[in-house]
Amino acid sequence: MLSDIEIFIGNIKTLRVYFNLPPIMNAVLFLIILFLTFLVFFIPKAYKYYYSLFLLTGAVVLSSVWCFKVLSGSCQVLDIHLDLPAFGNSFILTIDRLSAFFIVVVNITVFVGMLYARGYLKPYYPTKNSLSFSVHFLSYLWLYLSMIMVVMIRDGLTFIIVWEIMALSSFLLVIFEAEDRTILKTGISYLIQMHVGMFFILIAFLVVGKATGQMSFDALRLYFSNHSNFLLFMLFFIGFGIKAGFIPLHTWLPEAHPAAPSHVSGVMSGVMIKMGIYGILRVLISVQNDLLLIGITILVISLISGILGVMMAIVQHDLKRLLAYHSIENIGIIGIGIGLGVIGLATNNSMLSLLGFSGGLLHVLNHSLFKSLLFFNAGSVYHAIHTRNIEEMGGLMKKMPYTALLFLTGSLAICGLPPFNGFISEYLIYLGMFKSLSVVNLYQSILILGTIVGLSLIGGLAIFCFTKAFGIVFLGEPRSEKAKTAKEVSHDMIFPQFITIAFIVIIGLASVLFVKPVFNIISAEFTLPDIAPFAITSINNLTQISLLSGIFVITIVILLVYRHYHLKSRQVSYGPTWGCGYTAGTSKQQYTATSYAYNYNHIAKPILQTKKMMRDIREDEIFPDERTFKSSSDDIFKKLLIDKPVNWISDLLKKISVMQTGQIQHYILYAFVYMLLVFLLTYFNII
Amino acid sequence: MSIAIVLLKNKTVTRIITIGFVLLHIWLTIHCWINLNKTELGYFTFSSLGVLLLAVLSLLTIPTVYHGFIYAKKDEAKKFNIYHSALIALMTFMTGAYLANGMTVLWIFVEATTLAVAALIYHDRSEMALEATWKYVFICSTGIAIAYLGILFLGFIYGRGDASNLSFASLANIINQANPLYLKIAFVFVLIGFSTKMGLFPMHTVTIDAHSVSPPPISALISTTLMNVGFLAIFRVYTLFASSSILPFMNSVLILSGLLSLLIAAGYMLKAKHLKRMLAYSSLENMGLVAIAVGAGGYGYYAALLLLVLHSLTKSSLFYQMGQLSRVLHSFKLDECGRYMKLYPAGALILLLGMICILAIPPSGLFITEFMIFKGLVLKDKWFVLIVAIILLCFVIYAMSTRFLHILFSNSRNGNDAIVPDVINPVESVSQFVLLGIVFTMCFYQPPFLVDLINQSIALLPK
Amino acid sequence: MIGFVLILIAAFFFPGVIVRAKSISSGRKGPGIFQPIKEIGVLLRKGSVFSNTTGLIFQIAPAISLASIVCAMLVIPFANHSALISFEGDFVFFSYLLASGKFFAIIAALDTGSSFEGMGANREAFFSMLVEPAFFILLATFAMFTGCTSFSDIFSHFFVTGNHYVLIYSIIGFYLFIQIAMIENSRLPVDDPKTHLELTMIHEVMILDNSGFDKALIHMGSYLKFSIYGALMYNVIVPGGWNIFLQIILFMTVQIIFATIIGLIESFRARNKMNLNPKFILTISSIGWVAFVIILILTDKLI
Amino acid sequence: MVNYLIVLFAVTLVYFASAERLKVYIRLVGLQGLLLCGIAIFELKEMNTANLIFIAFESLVFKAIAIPFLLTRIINRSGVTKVHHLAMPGFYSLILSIFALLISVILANSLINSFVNTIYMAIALFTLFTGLLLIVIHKLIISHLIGFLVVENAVFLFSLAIGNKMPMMINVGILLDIFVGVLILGFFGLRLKPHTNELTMLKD
Repeated sequence: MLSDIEIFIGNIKTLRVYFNLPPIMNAVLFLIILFLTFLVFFIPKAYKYYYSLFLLTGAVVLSSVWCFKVLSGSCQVLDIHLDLPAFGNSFILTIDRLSAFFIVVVNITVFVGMLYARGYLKPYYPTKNSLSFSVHFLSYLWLYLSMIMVVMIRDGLTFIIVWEIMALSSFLLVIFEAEDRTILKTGISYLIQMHVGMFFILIAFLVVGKATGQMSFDALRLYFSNHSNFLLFMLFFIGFGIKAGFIPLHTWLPEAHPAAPSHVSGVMSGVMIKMGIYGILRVLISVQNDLLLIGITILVISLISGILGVMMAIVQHDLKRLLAYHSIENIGIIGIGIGLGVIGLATNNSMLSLLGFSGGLLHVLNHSLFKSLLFFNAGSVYHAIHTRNIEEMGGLMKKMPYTALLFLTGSLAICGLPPFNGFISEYLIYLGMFKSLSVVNLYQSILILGTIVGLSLIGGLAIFCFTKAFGIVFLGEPRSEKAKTAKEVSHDMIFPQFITIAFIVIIGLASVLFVKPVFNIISAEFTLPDIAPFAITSINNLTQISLLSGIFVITIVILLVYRHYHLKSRQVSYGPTWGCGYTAGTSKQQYTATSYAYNYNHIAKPILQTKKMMRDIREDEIFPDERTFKSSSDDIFKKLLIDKPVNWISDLLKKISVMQTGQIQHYILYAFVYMLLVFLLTYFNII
Repeated sequence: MSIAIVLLKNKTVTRIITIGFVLLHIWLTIHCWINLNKTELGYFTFSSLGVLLLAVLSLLTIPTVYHGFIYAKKDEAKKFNIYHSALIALMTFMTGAYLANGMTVLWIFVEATTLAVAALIYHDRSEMALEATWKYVFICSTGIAIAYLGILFLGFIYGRGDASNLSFASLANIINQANPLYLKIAFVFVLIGFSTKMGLFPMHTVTIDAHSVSPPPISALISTTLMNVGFLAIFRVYTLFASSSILPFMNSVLILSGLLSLLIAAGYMLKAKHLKRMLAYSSLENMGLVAIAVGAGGYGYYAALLLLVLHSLTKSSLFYQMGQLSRVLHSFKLDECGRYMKLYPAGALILLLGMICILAIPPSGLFITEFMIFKGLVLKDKWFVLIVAIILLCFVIYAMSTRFLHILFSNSRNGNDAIVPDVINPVESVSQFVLLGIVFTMCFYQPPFLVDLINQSIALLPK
Repeated sequence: MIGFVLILIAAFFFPGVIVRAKSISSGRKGPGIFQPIKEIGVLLRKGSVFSNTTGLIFQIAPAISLASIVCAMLVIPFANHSALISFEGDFVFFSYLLASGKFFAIIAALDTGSSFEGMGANREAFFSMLVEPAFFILLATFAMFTGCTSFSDIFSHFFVTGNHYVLIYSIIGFYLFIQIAMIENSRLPVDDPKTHLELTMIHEVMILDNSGFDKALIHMGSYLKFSIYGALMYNVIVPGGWNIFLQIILFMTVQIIFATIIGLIESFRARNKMNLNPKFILTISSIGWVAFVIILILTDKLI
Repeated sequence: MVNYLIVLFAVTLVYFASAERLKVYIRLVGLQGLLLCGIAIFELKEMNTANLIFIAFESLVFKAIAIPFLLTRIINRSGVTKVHHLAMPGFYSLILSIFALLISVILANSLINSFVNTIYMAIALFTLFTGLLLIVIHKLIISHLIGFLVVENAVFLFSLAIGNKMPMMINVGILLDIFVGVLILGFFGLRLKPHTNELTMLKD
């Protein structure tokens, strides 16, 4: 494979001559962009979008150039010193292969999202004032910049700062429609949970700093070499996991994504939660012992996230909420890949590591693509009918064919069905597991078989969920007036998504092109011994898959073409759907989302606690009046982990506020009590 | 000078004199800065800490006076003049307190500030103002009396005729052979006494009441520079005793009152209904952090001073903004405020940025200080304090952001759609933007002179 | 190649055999073996009727599902003659390919906007979701047993290990394959294709609205699926490396036996209650786990 | 001689705890002023005369005359005579004051110091506690005022304790006196309605 990669690199090296900036130029350009972003406040309202698009393009191009430099192997690690005369301490942006990969992921989605935003934001121009737009665009730019800086910065304090800037800017993006109190509440709870996560990371870094004297990712290796790895790793894992949305740390995710505007939720769910994955990987690189324990922990948590995530997704009626839960599921899949990789490291099973890590990493890219695509289309649907409730949709495929096709592609990809990209990453993970089944010992084999079952179950559930989503939203008859009058959204919302589609299809059909660099990254970051043979065989398998997928597509085309001419020669007539003799059916008689999930709910009830709201018909009711049926499922983890303790503590705190009685003698009393307290504490040597 | 204002009945003259005073003050600051650590008039030493806080003060004089002009525009000449004379007096006393080199002199100036503040709180002659003033004066003087006892205890351990003004320099020598019990009592008394000024638990209560009635520019001073005065007094004594055996005791006492302050602040903010009171509680929270920082020691000292400076800048700009907000929304009641984003965008931006700053969310400079505090705590293995503080901080953030953002975006519950806001020229908010801008820059870059000043002021303390 | 052809041939008479077995066991003479194929011919000659509700999905779905099945055939080996296309983990591709075919079948059913077909779609999705793990467990155990990860390698190495207990194992494999095939093709006991009531159908109700060419495609698809699973069973129970003609004969016999078994089951037992099906399918997965334990013993991991 | 005065002073304090009528309070305040004046004269013999006279004058004028006078005016204006609205019955306040006495004695005993007369220390602490107690257990503003005046006296006593060492201290204490006497009493005492006890508009 190395030879193949040489060739691969060779092709890129030829390109490289075009982008050869002197290093100082990089820094200067980057800083210029950073400072230009603030001018968005002074641009007239109508041009703000174009201005920020211009800046974004500049940043994307610049960072892509850097990634090219690194991925093409021209330099292993690219250091960019942002030292200004004004700033005493210089920030150093370090781009190694991992960072470069994530930058590529971020660039694609954020750019497409910006293009999509133009159409999406149009209706808001009359109602919102110029300031809110400035804030929105500024936050969007800074979300992007902070994300690429997160993957480039190694120093602990600076990392935390940009990490939090990321959270802050995304928060400002979420509350774009903050006139709605619920959205505002959601945004705030999101901000708080992000802050909590930040505190975890902060403490983890402080522990490292205390032990090694310096706070940075590079110091981790030193720390891990002579301290217990598991605890510190768990600190990091919780901190990053809150961002990534592993169950049970996911509680912010299904709330924030529906609240945000669609281009934002696309970016957030597509790439921002991946920053958590990046952090975990970055920490894992330097972990040295306790590997098996860590790997199993990650694996189990990810399995739970994957299965529960999709299980909860099925019962949602809010389209974007459903997608949000699917993000949890996909994070689970990525986590499974990473966990397997770690287990591979622990058992010197470098093949498992290679396939696991690469599967996870590639799924990061894939998920960013199709999830953003799905969110964009959910946004288009919302634009068309101004509701996110699936039960009010239906028959939209006739009204908005492009959106429907895009959504269909996204669904197929997210279900991991060939010939689309989702399959490739899942295949890599499967392959790793199946190949290592025969070599590992008893317990690991049980673990791995369990994972296989879980992964296949996830696949099945995903299909179940997306047949429901696509079928109920786009097929059948319209279920409400809104859906009847829907119109296809404007082209500037449609076309940007074809960029994403292109990537999805290319990864699906020409997977080798993307898997090779990923293999490269993994083998470079986690120094894996003698993996060349595995890599080569996997590459061959992938070529076979591409071939077979190609055949699949061709067969379909042939069949359809044949069918076309076949039907031409026969007579084709149209009529109503077969109603089993009952011809006066209405659109209400269709299968709804709820009924579609009915028998599933039967077995999933103990986990999901779906609640039904309905009145039964009493016996003495001869002519039953109108009945309504409503079913909802609430997130058990949110109740247990967030609501209950928070309410408890805040009630406790509120009790304190009786102290401000407004009576002087009480105020003096406090001084007394305090003196007494200090006296007692001192007397009993507590302080 | 202030007396002159009282005598003269003319507004414009007052204005001129005030501006003259501001210029004078700035000149004084520069003067002190140039000859650092010199002693003048026997009672004043330009110690680096004093100069640092003095610089903050004279940075704030300009916007304070400016907004004061706007605020008191409609008042008749007498009120106007009293206001400004008291303002000048307050600033002078605070300056004196910053530069005082003896415990007694410091104490005198602190006591004097109470007078000036009382006059200012009472500016609008309402029942509430009267009540607030009464409480403020009463509690403050009680506190000051207690502090005075603390100083007397210092005197006891000292007890010799010469240098009877208890100058820090002369005290520093004999701390070691003193009876630690005396020191402890003295410290506790001083802490409790000056906590009235610093707005720290246990005597935080009156400052908060004062905020809800006093004119916004004055609140800006009360909750920033005046608090610095209180902190300075406590910190001087702390520095004095730091060399003695009771350092751990002092640390734990400070952490205790810091945590209690945080607790109370968090508790109140969850229920706060009055905007300025909420800001007052956030000052309480920040002072609690300062106390914890000093208690943590090590990095904490630096963090404490930096936090003090940045908090002064942020909080004052927020209070100036409150002044403008009251002109737009005609109310500080949270139920009656709303849609500020639409009514006065520039102000809304200030509120947003100010919120980010005061909550120490990066890229606010306060985050750096918070970070250093945690670092200090971790290095000292004070895990319990760390965790409790973090939890409380999260609640503070929740409470404060909820209220601010509702004011910014959502419609008020009682519906303020009817009100007609007077149009404010965004230029009036420039000063606030500048202050917040400074705070944001501090996150990435602290100018060397600042770092030097802080390091000099904590040079005596054990690392 | 040879496997591909054989499966095609088997597909021709497979449904006929089922029908024949059923009719004989119920004391009738029954139609000729090739009757179903003739019916397909009839369908092909006919025109089509489409519902007004349906759209593009409904038109393309049958073709896609058939294509998926045809491509799935490509990875099926015959004894130790490896398949046309064979690579590590090809059975993952196999099952996901079938899944994508099923995906389209389901949304096509939803496209009609009929409540019956929605029901069928739901059940199809639900049951195939449940049966997915069983298939994977079985294949995983194969992979563990042989240390290979592609159909061809697995089946060519299946009997090579001289261990005689392998027979127990191949029987279990055979059984599991039968059950999985039943569910995948929605026959008894999970689903009764000949039921007269839409409410109780699964697969049939999904294709109520298909007619003519599309229906023909769907039928071909299901027949091919049968013979594919038949081929898998053959590979499980018959060692490779015997005489090729003998093997071909054995292959056909296995297919016929499989078909007769289906016919007999359908004539002698009733369909499950619909809400018992999940339990039934999960039992299959659990039997898969039993198989896994057996493998642990066979590979001396569990002493 | 000094000690007798001091003991007398202590007695007044106990009486404070038990007294019910404001008039009594005022008389007590005046009496304390006189006592303090006496103490000052006896204690600070070896100080230079001018300062001594000043202090004596101050304590006489302010503590013994001016403040009681102002208080009387206030009471006449508001017409409250009895200290009702006790937060707790007088009985307990008496007990508390005894406790305060004991505590302060113990504390003073543990604070023996070559510069300070221990009796001073004890009584001064006692005074401080009594003053704070007065503030805490009464609801009436006027009683708060009186309590504060007692705290004042405590401070004065303290400063006398080391007065001959550092007269500066005493002067500062006197400054406090003037400040309080003039500002609190003269301004607020007359402006506020001192018989009101619900100054509780400002609270959460």
